[in-house]
Amino acid sequence: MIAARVQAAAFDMAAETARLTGGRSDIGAVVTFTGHVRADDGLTALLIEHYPAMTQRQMMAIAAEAWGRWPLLGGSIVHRHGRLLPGEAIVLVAIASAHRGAAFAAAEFLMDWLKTRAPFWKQEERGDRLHWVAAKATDDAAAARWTAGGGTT
Amino acid sequence: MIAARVQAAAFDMAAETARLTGGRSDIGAVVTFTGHVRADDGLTALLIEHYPAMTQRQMMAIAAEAWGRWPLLGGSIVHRHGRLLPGEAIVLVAIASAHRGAAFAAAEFLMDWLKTRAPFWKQEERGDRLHWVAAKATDDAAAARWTAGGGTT
Amino acid sequence: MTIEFVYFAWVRERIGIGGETLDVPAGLATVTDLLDWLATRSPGHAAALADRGAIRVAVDQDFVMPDAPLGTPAEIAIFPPVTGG
Amino acid sequence: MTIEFVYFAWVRERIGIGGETLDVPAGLATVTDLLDWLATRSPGHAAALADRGAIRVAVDQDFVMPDAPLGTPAEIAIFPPVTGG
Repeated sequence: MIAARVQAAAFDMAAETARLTGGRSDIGAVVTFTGHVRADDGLTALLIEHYPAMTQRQMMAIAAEAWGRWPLLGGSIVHRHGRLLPGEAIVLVAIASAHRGAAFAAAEFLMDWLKTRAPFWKQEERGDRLHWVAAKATDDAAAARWTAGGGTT
Repeated sequence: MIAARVQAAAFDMAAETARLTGGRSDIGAVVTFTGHVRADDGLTALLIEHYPAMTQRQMMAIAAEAWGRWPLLGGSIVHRHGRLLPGEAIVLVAIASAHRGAAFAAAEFLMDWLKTRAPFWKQEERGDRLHWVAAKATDDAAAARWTAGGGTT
Repeated sequence: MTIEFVYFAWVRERIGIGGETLDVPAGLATVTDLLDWLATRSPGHAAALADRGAIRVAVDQDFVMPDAPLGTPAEIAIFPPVTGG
Repeated sequence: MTIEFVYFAWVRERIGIGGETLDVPAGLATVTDLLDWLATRSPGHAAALADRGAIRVAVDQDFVMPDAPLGTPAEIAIFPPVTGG
């Protein structure tokens, strides 16, 4: 299964992947994606707000969809909320499969979904100025790759 | 830069990625791929042989090619040789970039290259029987994605 | 009909509260009709809902299109396009 | 011309050694010509080189095609298609 959770605390990527592979010998490929806060244009922090009831419901739905689309052997999604400093990790997607193609595809699929459909909102802090991050058309285009007629898969 | 090395010893994925991101706030995305030994059909170990002079030379060349193709901020390739047991990690590719698209693409590109052009050979051990692994056409097809006229990119 | 409204990001800031429980009049057919009614409640509501292309709506934790039938939801969330990941 | 030969995987096993230093006769134009000559050295060499479609050649650590001109290499490696990663 793919476990999904939202938390304020930092996560341990090595522990997450060890939990997927520990004691197993059927997994051939593990792909991880970790998103970090970039200090673009003097950014001092990123404030992340989310909608807990919807996040939980939608994360479970998208995890189930990924599970159905690819032959996966395990996965983990962790998304942080609250105030994060430059360099800190925001989000982790870790996917285990027998072979690399499915693991890469599912990890990209889940990241594209998190960027465009998961109910999180980022606010950039630069000293005492705050600015809501706008959604990006490039993220919508990336997510559209996975829907029928939405471009190449 | 993308550092590449071959070793018999196990590697520490967390340490490798920490080395890429430590003290930096320009990296927004880190993608890792870890390959593990699968215990398919009673496999008891995988014996990995390589051609050191060529491996070193070719890894440096492919790392330079990835560096030129995508806007990357760091990377690491580690490939093990010798006798590895089921569940053990064989290979690591870790790529850092500002954005996720480049990091995913470069990691897949390097893995496809390692599967088809890096001079490693695997032998499967099942009890006292040894069997050389044959190259797979699917790996050649995956690698061909990255060359001009070789299919979709 | 009583509905729980929840607001996020700059929609929350413009309305000035994170959520509210409201009695919604009968006869609102679609999500758009509901937003039209909600916009009349205060200058903050009006400001938050002025640019309909800039907001997204979830009914009982599922995204809906503006022309979706309203039905009998328990919770309606209004927020800008998401920026997670 | 003296060339260092190195063999890997089942090519190494069939030839029976990991490598050898050989004096190569003049007049070998291509990589294929070199393999034809090498195959005559022992039954092991012949067995290893019998199926040319199943072997790959690197000259001075670069892959070459069978019809590549031989040139004056220092090291020639012969092995099956690679299976790393």
